[in-house]
Amino acid sequence: MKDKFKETAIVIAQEEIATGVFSMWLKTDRIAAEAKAGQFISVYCREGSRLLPRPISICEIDTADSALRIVYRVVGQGTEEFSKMNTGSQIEILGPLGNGFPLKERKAFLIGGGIGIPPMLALAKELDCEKNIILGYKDELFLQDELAEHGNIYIATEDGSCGTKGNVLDAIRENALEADIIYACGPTPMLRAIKEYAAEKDIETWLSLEEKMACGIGACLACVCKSKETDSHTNVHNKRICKDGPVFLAEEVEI
Amino acid sequence: MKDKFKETAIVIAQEEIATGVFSMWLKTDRIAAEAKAGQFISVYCREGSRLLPRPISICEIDTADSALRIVYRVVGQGTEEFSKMNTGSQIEILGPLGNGFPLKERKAFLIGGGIGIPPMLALAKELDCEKNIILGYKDELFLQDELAEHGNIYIATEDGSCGTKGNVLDAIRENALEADIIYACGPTPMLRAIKEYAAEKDIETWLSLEEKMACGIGACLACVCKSKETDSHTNVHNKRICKDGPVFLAEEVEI
Amino acid sequence: MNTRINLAGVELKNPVTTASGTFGSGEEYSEFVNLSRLGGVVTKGVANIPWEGNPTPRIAETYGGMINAIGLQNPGIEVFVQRDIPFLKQFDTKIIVNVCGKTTEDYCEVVERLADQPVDLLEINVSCPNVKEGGIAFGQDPKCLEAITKEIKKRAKQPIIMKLSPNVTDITEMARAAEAGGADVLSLINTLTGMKIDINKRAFAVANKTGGLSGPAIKPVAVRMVYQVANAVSLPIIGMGGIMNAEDAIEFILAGATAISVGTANFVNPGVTEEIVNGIEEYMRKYNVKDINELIGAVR
Amino acid sequence: MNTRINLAGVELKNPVTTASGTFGSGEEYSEFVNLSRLGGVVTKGVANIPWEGNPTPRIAETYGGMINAIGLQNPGIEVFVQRDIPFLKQFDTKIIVNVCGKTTEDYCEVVERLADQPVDLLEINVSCPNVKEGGIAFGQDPKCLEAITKEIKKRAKQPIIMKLSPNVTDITEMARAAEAGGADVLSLINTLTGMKIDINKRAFAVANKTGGLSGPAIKPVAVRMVYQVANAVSLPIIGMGGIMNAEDAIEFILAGATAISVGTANFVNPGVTEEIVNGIEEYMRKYNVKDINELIGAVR
Ligand SMILES: Cc1cc2nc3c(=O)[nH]c(=O)nc-3n(C[C@H](O)[C@H](O)[C@H](O)COP(=O)(O)OP(=O)(O)OC[C@H]3O[C@@H](n4cnc5c(N)ncnc54)[C@H](O)[C@@H]3O)c2cc1C
Ligand SMILES: Cc1cc2nc3c(=O)[nH]c(=O)nc-3n(C[C@H](O)[C@H](O)[C@H](O)COP(=O)(O)OP(=O)(O)OC[C@H]3O[C@@H](n4cnc5c(N)ncnc54)[C@H](O)[C@@H]3O)c2cc1C
Ligand SMILES: Cc1cc2nc3c(=O)[nH]c(=O)nc-3n(C[C@H](O)[C@H](O)[C@H](O)COP(=O)(O)O)c2cc1C
Ligand SMILES: Cc1cc2nc3c(=O)[nH]c(=O)nc-3n(C[C@H](O)[C@H](O)[C@H](O)COP(=O)(O)O)c2cc1C
Ligand code: FES
Ligand code: FES
Repeated sequence: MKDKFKETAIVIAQEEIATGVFSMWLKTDRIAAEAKAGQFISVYCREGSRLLPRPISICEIDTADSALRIVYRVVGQGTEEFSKMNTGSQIEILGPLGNGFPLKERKAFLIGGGIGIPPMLALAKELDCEKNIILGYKDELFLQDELAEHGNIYIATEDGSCGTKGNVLDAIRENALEADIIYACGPTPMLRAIKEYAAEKDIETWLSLEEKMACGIGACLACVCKSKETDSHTNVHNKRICKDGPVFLAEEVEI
Repeated sequence: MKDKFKETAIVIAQEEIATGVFSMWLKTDRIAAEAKAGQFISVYCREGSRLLPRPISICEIDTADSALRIVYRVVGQGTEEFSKMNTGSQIEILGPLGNGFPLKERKAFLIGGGIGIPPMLALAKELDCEKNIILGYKDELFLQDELAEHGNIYIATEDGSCGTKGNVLDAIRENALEADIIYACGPTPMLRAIKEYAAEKDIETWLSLEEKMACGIGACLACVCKSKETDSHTNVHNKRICKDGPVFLAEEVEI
Repeated sequence: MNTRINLAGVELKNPVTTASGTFGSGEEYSEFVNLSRLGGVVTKGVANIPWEGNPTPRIAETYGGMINAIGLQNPGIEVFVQRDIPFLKQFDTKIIVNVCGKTTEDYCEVVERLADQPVDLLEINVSCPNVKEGGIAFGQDPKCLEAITKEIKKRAKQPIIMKLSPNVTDITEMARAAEAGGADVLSLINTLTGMKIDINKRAFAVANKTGGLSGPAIKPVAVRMVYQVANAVSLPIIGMGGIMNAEDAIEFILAGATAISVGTANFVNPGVTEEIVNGIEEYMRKYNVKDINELIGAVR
Repeated sequence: MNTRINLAGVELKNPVTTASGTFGSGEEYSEFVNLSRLGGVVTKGVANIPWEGNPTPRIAETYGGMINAIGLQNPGIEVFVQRDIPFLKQFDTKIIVNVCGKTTEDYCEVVERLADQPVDLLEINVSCPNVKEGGIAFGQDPKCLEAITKEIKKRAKQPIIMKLSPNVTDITEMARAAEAGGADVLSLINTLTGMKIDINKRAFAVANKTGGLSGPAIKPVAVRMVYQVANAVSLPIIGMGGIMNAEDAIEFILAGATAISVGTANFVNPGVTEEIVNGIEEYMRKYNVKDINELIGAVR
């Protein structure tokens, strides 16, 4: 039942799609074939002083060419290192990791905030239903054109430079959007607000969470979040984001 | 009185000249202009888990082009890293370090053993006198043709595959060579034997020594060798190889 | 070529084990490693009752290492006995259960519950820096350590390994205390207490403020302590702390370890434990070492 | 923007000093650093008489760090007073003399010899792991530490900094002992005792077998100890251990250090100390910190 692999991927292409935001296509051996929207990969640094792999969501899956796309923001030295890689560079990755989004073909909101937007592209491509895609940015946009090919796009920017001035919920309200199911990924305050909004409206909601990770496969218990019920694996109120998530039903988890 | 520099050199070219022995030309900003035969540079690793610079002798100096040549053997991870560098790679170096050989234009032996051979090329080029160049190898030869342009070459190999079977002293005896001054660099047992030979024959002899180094500039006292007299700097019987050496008059040091 | 080693009468097919807390109970890593190739699997610490562990963030990366403050989250001994032991029994490897607790009674309860279980060795963690009560308190005072070792030894049906904390002035004093208390094996080192501060957020990088430093950064301290303990007591030692590859494993063995555990390295390469088994065999072939036992403590 | 800090009445223009033993008496590094830009230069340990130090190899590289067992080679206080102090007096920086010895009398002799010298602070190294007598013995026993601190304090004309060893169970106990003995300032950490074995030669990598581990590998331990000590005593602290850049320096200051020392990093980049001075100023500008003293111990 082996469904995760550690492999040496090859960088097919890399491009800076917004200031400090990079899009990288990776040629994989086996990972792409197993990958689903909402899953992530662990990306290892070459520099030996940085031991832990960086979890990065899968942004696009090209099974035909056995390729994966990731889109990431440079925030520290690990992502800085990745951003310097060129076509042909080798990069160690582990994946696919986590559970991914459940594909329920109902009228959906796909909500991405900032660097939580990339997994929404894979999801938008896999999900065959009416999709309102709400994207929240600080200022500079990215991936919005590609996402527009798969649904109706609504944009919120903090500075109001594009779309609704404010956050993704402001955009939803401004456009009087409705949904039967919500998929969301982004900063915790955004997820918290969406959880509240969904509870009010009683909408089934799936949130993709983040936490610092070590193993990435459920062994070390670094990356837990609080769960409402006792978790069957841990036998306490903790779920492992890397293994049981990163995608959780909103009411299952405390955020 | 600044005569040492830390700079980012550029690899001009690199070539494997014998199994695991690499020749690298480096474009420097200011180091080449200051360098002398017998001095060395400290070469830093890019990989951050390896903090200490690797001391490598200067093999050739091209002041016109502000370039330096080093020839080194891959023995561990640092030299392995250097061997992977290509034309255009950037490499941090510190130098020129140490005292260098005194240039005394008398009938000379230039004796190099193994990876102690490279500094003899710089010396052979700078030294304008009758030179017998005696080279000791395990088996595979390198730099012998280039050295032959600057003096009479005698070769000793451990396995007898070329020249005298045995060591450099065997080659000297076999060819009945004589000298008024000796310059030598190579493994400690070789240097010890040369020191003894020179003492017997009362020949002025300069030996280039090795020790593990940290600072490379005389501050940390990692790289000392025992000196016959109390050293004026340390006030004990220790000389700093990186600063007072690496070249010492044979009778000054205990090896 | 013999790679078998002996820990208090228990024969491991090779000296390679997993470090507690980094390998769960083996299930997750069994996708990357054939557990039957390992000398033993040391499980995550288990207590008498389930523990929630610490708030997140629980880990932070440091230069050549990491800090963790998991806080010994565990499902409690009952779930462990019913789920994890049967899982591990499928493999041809030794089962080493790491035991934690807040009081001597907690430890004893776990040890007693495991008495009739198919467990080969018990590793007693008296050195966890990340829980307030118990844990490291036992591991930093020789009298406490001797006392708890005695209590556990009385009740244990399997040989006991006392796992020592490196956060002490004199590790040999602790080793002798454990020996005096009746320990069968010693394992060392647990993590060094460390801290990281995020200068941009001006906040502690792990929620618990301090955590345990592990990884190659600490290897020189670990090798030194293994060497000191090997020369101070006559118990076999499981050495650990920053082992990333077979060379590191051999370094510990030469310093005096009979077996070794691999922890943080699993996060860097999930298949590393099996690679270490292979690498040790290669080293033995290269230097024509017929029996790995010749290497134990060979540098003095 | 104020970067001046105060150590027992001595004002340093900024918190950046050099760690003893890594910077000689500054002469060699003066080719790479303008010493007048530094808060202070802490010299290599000096004893009452010349010491030959340990046999070679004296150092070995480790993962993210290094081991050294120089053995406190030094020219003795007479040569030091005649050569090194006049050299340092040329610069507009504080002179901090690190003092070592085998007996309390040795230390006192050096301290008395320095009484009329233009020296700003004395750093007393009671924590060197690389010499058999004295050194670390004083640094691992609170009673000895308090006693030697008292003796030195009686004789010292300059404020004294006691340099603590991290090789202890409880660093706060040592800090309190030094405080009780009359220390004016504490500096920490000295090196962690470590060992490296060359598996191919099957020999110790440093001739002394053990040596002191320094470099970024140990930073989390150092930050933790600085934090603990800052919260246990009221003396100013000079923090050190693995500082490679301005960010690391600020981490120590946020943890509670008033000044910092840079050691191993000098070997990686001979100009690093001056770069750290600049980097601290940049951080202060970026976050609009008007006075560096606001940052000291700001994370709790
Ligand atoms: C499931 C998951 C999916 C993610 N997907 C993406 C993505 O598609 N695009 C993207 O840009 N970022 C994503 N992130 C965040 C990304 O992992 C971090 O930005 C990255 O690890 C930072 O590494 P660094 O070395 O540049 O930063 P540093 O701050 O230097 O990293 C230091 C350590 O902290 C960890 N870390 C830092 N920030 C985070 C974070 N936000 N989450 C988890 N670990 C962190 C690093 O992995 C590393 O171990 C995701 C995180 C998770 C958990
Ligand atoms: C003055 C001087 C000149 C030298 N010139 C040359 C040269 O021209 N060509 C050449 O091939 N080699 C030369 N060496 C040896 C060279 O420094 C080592 O081979 C090199 O440092 C090994 O690095 P590594 O990372 O590959 O090996 P590792 O063994 O992994 O290195 C680990 C540590 O040990 C140090 N080290 C290992 N071997 C030596 C050694 N023999 N001398 C000093 N430090 C060592 C390294 O610098 C490093 O800090 C010279 C040494 C000295 C002291
Ligand atoms: C994430 C993590 C969790 C750990 N949990 C435990 C534990 O539950 N019990 C224990 O005795 N040691 C625990 N340890 C310590 C390790 O078993 C080991 O002693 C230490 O990490 C040093 O080895 P390493 O450097 O190879 O990781 C843990 C270490 C890590 C990194
Ligand atoms: C080569 C070397 C020599 C040292 N010599 C001394 C010394 O003479 N006196 C002393 O108190 N500390 C000495 N130390 C310890 C350092 O001053 C410092 O406490 C330690 O290295 C931690 O800082 P770092 O990680 O920045 O190097 C020495 C350290 C090194 C690496
Ligand atoms: S990162 Fe190890 S359990 Fe999630
Ligand atoms: S390497 Fe520091 S004195 Fe020579």
